[in-house]
Amino acid sequence: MAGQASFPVSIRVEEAPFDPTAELARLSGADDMGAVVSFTGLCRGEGGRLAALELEHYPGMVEAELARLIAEAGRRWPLLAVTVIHRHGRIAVGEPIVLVITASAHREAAFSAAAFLMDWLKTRAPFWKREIAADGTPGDWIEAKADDDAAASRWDAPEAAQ
Amino acid sequence: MAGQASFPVSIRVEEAPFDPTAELARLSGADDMGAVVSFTGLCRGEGGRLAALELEHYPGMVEAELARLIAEAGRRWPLLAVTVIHRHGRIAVGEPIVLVITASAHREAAFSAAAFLMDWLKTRAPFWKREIAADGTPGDWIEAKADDDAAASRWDAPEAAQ
Amino acid sequence: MKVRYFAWLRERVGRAEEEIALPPHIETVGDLVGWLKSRGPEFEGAFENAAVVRAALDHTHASLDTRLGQAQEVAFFPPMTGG
Amino acid sequence: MKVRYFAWLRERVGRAEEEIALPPHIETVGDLVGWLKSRGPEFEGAFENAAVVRAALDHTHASLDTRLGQAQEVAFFPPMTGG
Repeated sequence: MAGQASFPVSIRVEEAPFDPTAELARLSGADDMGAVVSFTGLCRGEGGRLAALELEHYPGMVEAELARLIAEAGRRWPLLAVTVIHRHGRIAVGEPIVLVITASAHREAAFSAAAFLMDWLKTRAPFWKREIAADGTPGDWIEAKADDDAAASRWDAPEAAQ
Repeated sequence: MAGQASFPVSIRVEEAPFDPTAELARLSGADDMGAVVSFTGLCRGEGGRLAALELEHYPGMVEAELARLIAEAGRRWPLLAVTVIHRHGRIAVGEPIVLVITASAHREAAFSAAAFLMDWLKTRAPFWKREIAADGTPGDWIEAKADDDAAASRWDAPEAAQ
Repeated sequence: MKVRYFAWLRERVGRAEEEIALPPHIETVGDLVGWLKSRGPEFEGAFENAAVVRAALDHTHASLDTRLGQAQEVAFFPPMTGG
Repeated sequence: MKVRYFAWLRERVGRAEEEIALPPHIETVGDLVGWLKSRGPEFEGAFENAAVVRAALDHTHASLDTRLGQAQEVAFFPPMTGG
């Protein structure tokens, strides 16, 4: 998991809302950039039950861990650029929480790398979510899901990197 | 493959360049929209060899086939919205050719549906590409790739749809 | 019946579309291909490799043994290369 | 050594971080957890279920048998729920 990526990488961990479309526009296409995949994760309202999520994070480690995940993605797929933006603090229903953008020559690498980054980010990047109910009351910390562990572990075997 | 999708669908087949970021912004987040995946396919220059691609299409059938693919995706995954935009005519190196956006409550459905739509679009939507060399000379029609057939066929078995 | 041709099939047959009166006993897409090939060397050449010819009836993918039925439009084209 | 706590672990131990002087014979993350649990009921409670406690040494994920070595900072937290 050590090492630097050999392509342009943008990592931002910030409190302010971001605009996924502006981030996508920032990516200038290289001659061989044939495929760009973006994933935007948004705060769901759970049928009106929630007003927001509150995200705690571990400053310093988050950035280091995201850089490691991106470097690992770069070893598995021929990437041309990666952007990861993750918010912390209070995130209202409907607002974006996380954005992952991957660029490659071909679609398979871009799709796989984006899915890989999201799966590993969910289980490895030090963020913790707490629910804020519709009436503003802080609620429970969200528990990690077995589904997310399963999604992350499908990338464990080196042969899964195809 | 018959039937209508039960979620908002936008299909556009047009000659003018489009802005992927503006299309992404058009998607208004429903309360339960937790995941949005976009795929943008761009015209590669193949190391300076090409100036553009020229795309021929079958008007009428393209729209009908894309609607069928989207309806099929809607039967396989719980989607909240799908956008597909595909250009025809001359597309310069660096310009977007195709955009697929899928929205769902969770990331797995959004990722799978976007990959499925691209794989099936490549082998089923009636478009044909011809190369335009860097000096402007029309070149060969691009041949269909066995890789694309393989990518499409991984979705054949109903059990592959999760 | 309207017949349309796309991409290199269009170039080889030298036209984008035409109206044809279906001769009797032409019941399937494959029958139609066989009859088209009898119309001249440009059709013989365009359809010589059946493995790389795709067909659609009224905007829906069809195979060689699909029956023409009441279709208004049949189209022939190479394997698709969009996206 | 700086020890940091996050999310419900932070709430249960009642502090976000502290400086501790490592007692002798504390060589691994697991040794440190054992020692922390001896400091009082809030630590005993926070660390009672080892299966849901994660650790990092100097911003890198670690396990219970990772040696503390020269690490400047150790952090304890629940399984992550970002994204």
